[in-house]
Amino acid sequence: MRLAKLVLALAAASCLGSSVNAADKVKVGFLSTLSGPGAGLGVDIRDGFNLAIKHQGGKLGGLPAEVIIADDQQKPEVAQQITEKFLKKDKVDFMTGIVFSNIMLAAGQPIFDSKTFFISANAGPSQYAGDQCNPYFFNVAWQNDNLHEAVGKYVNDKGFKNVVLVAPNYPGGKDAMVGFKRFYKGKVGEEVYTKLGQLDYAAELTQIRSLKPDAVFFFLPGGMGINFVKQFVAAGLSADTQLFAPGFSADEDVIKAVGAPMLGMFNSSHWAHDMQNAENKRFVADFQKEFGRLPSLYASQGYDAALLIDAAVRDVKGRLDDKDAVRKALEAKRFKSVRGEFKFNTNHYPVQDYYLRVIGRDDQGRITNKTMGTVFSNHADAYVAQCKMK
Amino acid sequence: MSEHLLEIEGLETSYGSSQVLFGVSLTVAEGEVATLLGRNGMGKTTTVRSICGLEKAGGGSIRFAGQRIEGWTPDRIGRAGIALVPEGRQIFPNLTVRENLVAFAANRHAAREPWSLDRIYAFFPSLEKRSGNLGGRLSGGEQQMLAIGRALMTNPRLLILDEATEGLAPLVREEIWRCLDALRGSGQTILVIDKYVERLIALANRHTILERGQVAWRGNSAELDADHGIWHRLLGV
Amino acid sequence: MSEKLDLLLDVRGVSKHFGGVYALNNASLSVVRGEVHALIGPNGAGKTTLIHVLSGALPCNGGRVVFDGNDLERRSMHERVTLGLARSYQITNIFTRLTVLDNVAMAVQSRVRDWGSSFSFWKPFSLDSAIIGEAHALLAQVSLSGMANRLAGQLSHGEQRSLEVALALATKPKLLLLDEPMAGMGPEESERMVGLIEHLAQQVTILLVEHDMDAVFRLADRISVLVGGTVIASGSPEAIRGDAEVRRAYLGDEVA
Amino acid sequence: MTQLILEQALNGLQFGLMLFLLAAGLTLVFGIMDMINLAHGSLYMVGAYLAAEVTQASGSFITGVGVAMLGTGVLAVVLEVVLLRRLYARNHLAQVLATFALILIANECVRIVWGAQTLMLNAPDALSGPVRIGGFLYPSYRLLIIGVGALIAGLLYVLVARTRIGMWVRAGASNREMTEALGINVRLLFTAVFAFGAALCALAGAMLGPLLAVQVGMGESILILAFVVIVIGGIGSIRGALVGSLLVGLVDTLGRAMLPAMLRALFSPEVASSLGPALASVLIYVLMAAILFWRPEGLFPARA
Amino acid sequence: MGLYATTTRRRIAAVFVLLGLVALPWGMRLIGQEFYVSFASRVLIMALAATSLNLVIGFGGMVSFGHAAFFGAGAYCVAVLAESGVTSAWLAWPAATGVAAALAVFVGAISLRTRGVYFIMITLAFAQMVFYLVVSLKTWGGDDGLPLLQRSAFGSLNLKDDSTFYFVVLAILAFVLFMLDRIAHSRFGRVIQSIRENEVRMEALGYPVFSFKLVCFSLGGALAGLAGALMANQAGLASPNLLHWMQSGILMVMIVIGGVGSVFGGVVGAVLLLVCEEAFVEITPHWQIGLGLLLLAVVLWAPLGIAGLFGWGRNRE
Repeated sequence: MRLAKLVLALAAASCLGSSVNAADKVKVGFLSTLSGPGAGLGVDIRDGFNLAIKHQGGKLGGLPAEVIIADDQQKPEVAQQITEKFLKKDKVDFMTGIVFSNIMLAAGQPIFDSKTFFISANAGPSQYAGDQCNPYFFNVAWQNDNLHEAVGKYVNDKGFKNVVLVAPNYPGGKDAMVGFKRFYKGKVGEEVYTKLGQLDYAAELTQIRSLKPDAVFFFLPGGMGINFVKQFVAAGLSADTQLFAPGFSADEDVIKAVGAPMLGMFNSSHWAHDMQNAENKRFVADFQKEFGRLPSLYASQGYDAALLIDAAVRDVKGRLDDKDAVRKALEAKRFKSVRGEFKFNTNHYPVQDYYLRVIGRDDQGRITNKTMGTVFSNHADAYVAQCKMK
Repeated sequence: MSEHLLEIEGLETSYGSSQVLFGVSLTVAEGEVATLLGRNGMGKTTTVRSICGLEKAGGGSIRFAGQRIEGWTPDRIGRAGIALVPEGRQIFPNLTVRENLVAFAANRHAAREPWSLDRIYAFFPSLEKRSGNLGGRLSGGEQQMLAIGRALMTNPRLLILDEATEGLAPLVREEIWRCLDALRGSGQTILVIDKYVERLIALANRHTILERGQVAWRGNSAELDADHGIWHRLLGV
Repeated sequence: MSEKLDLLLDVRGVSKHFGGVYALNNASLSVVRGEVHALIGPNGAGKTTLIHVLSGALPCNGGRVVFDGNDLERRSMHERVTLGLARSYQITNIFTRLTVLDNVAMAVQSRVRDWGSSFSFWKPFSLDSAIIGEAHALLAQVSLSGMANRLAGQLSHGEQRSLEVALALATKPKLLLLDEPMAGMGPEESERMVGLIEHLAQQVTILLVEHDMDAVFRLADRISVLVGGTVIASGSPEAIRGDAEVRRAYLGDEVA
Repeated sequence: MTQLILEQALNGLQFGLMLFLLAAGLTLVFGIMDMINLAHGSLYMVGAYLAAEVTQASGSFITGVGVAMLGTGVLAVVLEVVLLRRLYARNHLAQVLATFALILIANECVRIVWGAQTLMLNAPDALSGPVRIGGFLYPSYRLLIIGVGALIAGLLYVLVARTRIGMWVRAGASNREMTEALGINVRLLFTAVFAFGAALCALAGAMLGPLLAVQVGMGESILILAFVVIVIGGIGSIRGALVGSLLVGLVDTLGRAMLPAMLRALFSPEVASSLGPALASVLIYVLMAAILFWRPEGLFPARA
Repeated sequence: MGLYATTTRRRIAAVFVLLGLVALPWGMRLIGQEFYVSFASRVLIMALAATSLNLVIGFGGMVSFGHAAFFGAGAYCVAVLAESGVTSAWLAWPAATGVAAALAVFVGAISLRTRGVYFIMITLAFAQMVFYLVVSLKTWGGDDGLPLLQRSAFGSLNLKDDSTFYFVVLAILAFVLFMLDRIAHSRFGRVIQSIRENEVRMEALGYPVFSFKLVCFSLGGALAGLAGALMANQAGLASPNLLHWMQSGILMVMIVIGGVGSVFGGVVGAVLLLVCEEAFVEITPHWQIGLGLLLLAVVLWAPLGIAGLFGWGRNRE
């Protein structure tokens, strides 16, 4: 076995060569959830990311881009193993792609320890926004609580009095509840916690029916949310109860799967495919042309992540070894986002607007999200004060 | 070419690496009752298990109704017309008496007077009373009757009984003997294994004695009746 | 008649039924220290069931078993062996994939009271020369010395039966339950086994279940007859031979 | 409150009957051939994928279900004849591992054919809404599942308890050799039973597809539940499988619904909210361990 | 020989392999592939876990389908202790071993009442209970697992260094293998192997079979706990996936591929499986088909695993 390992290592070494001259290309380690119930999210981020590189002619900041893609299977320890390989074997310059916060937290420390920049296209754990904020972590999406906060504020403003909250029984789920309740001040009928990965909600729906709430807010990522909405409608609850969700439970991927039952559902987002800026129009049109579907907000974030790297590499003229320069360039954010303007806060999380969307039919008859209005303007997250980074 | 229904020639059978049968030859003619005798562990059960395909014959030939059947699967041999009443009865404990009987009922060889449930119940009246009981709840004697009835319901051309009366109370044993007498009267071909030599001499005509996996003696009832030395030497009685 | 004698095993009214069918029905039996006690009866009379009940492989549904002053109820199989009650099996039950020597050594080692604990994790067994020595001695006793390093599964039937006895013997029992030790043996092998049992009888009390009447009448000091789960007679070989009920129910015409 | 319990009981019944469809085939295979088939869950997955594919292509849910049952049955026959037959005589460890290998292979094949992403299967439009029963609304599709499950359970009961094939199956489970000696081709019978079990699996997959998600690995978690069911019920017993299914369905559903509220009455809200779901999710395993502790061969042991 | 036996030649070969493994970090540094040192640590830890299961299945004959529970228990124990400030390996690792052993005693005491399939299933049930309990406990990170912010400290030894950690793991594995070899030849080892061969006969010889099985089961659980403690350190995380039933399955696969009932079976299986995974995953994302086929082939044609092919383990018949 010793021999086998040596041979393997030598083979690997000869295949890859060594990457001493870092500046002749940009190496990005793209680690995301590409299989299982959460795969839809990772696939959209990947497609958005790749579309941006294509728009840049296969380059990032003028240098040839090499993107190594790997699947974390939504398992923290798999993510760690791949991260280790990216850092120590492939020696990537940037990493991106992680969808879920728990994966991010598992993989984060070694990335920062090796002084590699992580550009998050989705995961925005509160730890990295607050006391564990890090100079090597940038988030182009949001802080996890933000979308829940936006829904909470809207539900509160609209005067709903009795809301049932549904989330999986895991830290992300409990954080979502906290985010919602930060701006919703009315009565919470019940906080229902489901098993993570649960797909049958018969028992929960029965419970909700007996509570007779006027609104239900749920945070159930991926396939969980799809099933919840379908079963919610099938149980006849939609007649008396308004459904609310953060944008990720009501985006194009979910709409495609659920269809008509989602009509009339409210959700929050910081981006929508019908935003009218030029960059977004081009992005949405090309994405549809390339992949034959409407982009989701994950795709938009993947697209922005690539543009951020592109701008930073261009800024430092390829001198990727100068970590301070790269960081300053990233903080400067010299590109135009598809969501319009946003800027980085001191914790490298975005300060941006959040919108309310409703699901309806567009002029072509497709069921899709329509932007209703702005809930928050220039909204920052609740944790930035705990971040000691300057 | 032969009037024998069953014709075994040079049968050899082994369990793993230890050989049990060393060239056993045996014939049973249509309509006769034959016996297989010998002390414990001499190969009687192995012989009938080999006939039924439950043990793989390592050598020799088994002909049944003109066909070579060694190497056939047990179910094919069963359908060809051999029915076994095994040692220890082995009725299905989780089936009722009725189910034990009807589950395997068949008349593949167009018997003139096929066995039916009613006929079995008439033959073994005590079974009718237990019709709905699970097989596992029967007494030893009832189980043996059920096992015989189950075999008869397949309307076999050859009925094999391994230890026909073993472990039964004397009265029950007598009833089994009476049944076998009646079956012989109806022309059923039977190969029977048992320890009660005197009763077998009365029931059957031709006898084969096995000694350590080989045929040690064969002859008719009169010969066996006459030579008590054989009883003592080969049968341990 | 045997009240004043030194009872080693006292079986009092033991019953065992399997779903309504009685295998043992109020069976009583006593074995005196030092004797060879034979248990005979037709197949299916409950002999093996009784052995199972005595050795603890099956729980009984009623009655008591007292062995060497100990009530055996609720004693597990291995506790009974520790008390000095060992058995052989009717269907040979040895470790076919172990060597003959290992088979016996394993049995010798079971006597923790003599060797210290079997919960010894570190010391190689090959250094346990006392155990191995005794195993060799036992093999000599059952005439298997030459086979010590063969796999037990490769022995002939008769040799396996001898090994079976050696295993039971290795536990140094007070009472040895031998379940049909001669089953399936040829005359020569049977003869050898009878010799072995005669030899063992000088060291240990034996309860012998056997079909071979010649052997039974040769070996036994006393005989009990089990029919239909009940002991219908107990006594000297002569008394049993002359017992009318025994003749009717079991021996019948077979023993003329 | 009674209405709440009644509705939850219906949910439990629906879940239990679906489990029964899986457990029935598994317990028969287990009972007759003493074979642990971990790949049973893969057949369920294949059934669900076939149903989703055909339903989408043909637009008819019934066609989808039919083709799924047929296709999975055929696949099962191939699998049984080519591979599983060789494992009957092997020990349980070998069976566990060989069928574990089948799970890996099946998952990757499905991934190659249908991709890694979840496939969506919708209930027929006519059944996508609720119906009113008594005083409350209940999803009509779930009622259909209860109906189908009960129908199959009844059918299986008649098949096993009243027909000759059922007798052969029971006889084969208790004593294969004797069944063969009486002229029954147990090997063929078993292939048929296996295919039948697979078709039931596919039915469960197709019926649950619209409720759950059609995805790679969907078979594994439910497979474990099916095993729990048959172990509780007693391996090889159809009646045991039914009782076990309903027990697991009800305990799981009612546990999830009632336990958090009950705990809240006993403990502080924080303790209750973290303990409740934890306990609810292990309830059925506690049930199984308890049953095995007192009845090490399950509730209705098939073998005497 | 029906019982496990080691020959001198095999011992010499083991020493050579050990020397090679000791040299590995320098070799990797030479070719600039330090990544593989950390990979090798992971392989050796899995080898330790598989070896612990081999003690239970291969030597004790108890087909446990819940071994992941003990593996995970060790990992969580280290992580929970680290959370409360106990980072000394001298404390945390024995504690992990002890907690896993205690859990194994509890699970074993109940499960060993059952036989065959029921034993397989009840061990699985207990593992599932542990899995769901841990996943539901927010204080232990639930589904996210519990991160280990720093590796345990062995006095002044710096385990943060991948090579140092590797050597510690290697030393532990080598010691455990040596221990297992000793156990296999000890009185106890002979008893459990004979119980595997014929449980009823051992009981009839007067051995308290249940106690022996329980001790063997718990010993296996304890070693799995130690492996789990190392795994948490290697990965920097106690993940609930360590407790998942698929993990139990993978460990079984390893020992079957390597060789059930052979001292080196677990090691051979773990190395083969993980190295193949590492190699194949570069070639095709569908490498699990290959793994499945390999496993099928081993089960059908080489029931004693790789060790059996080379005649390392116990012999059949």
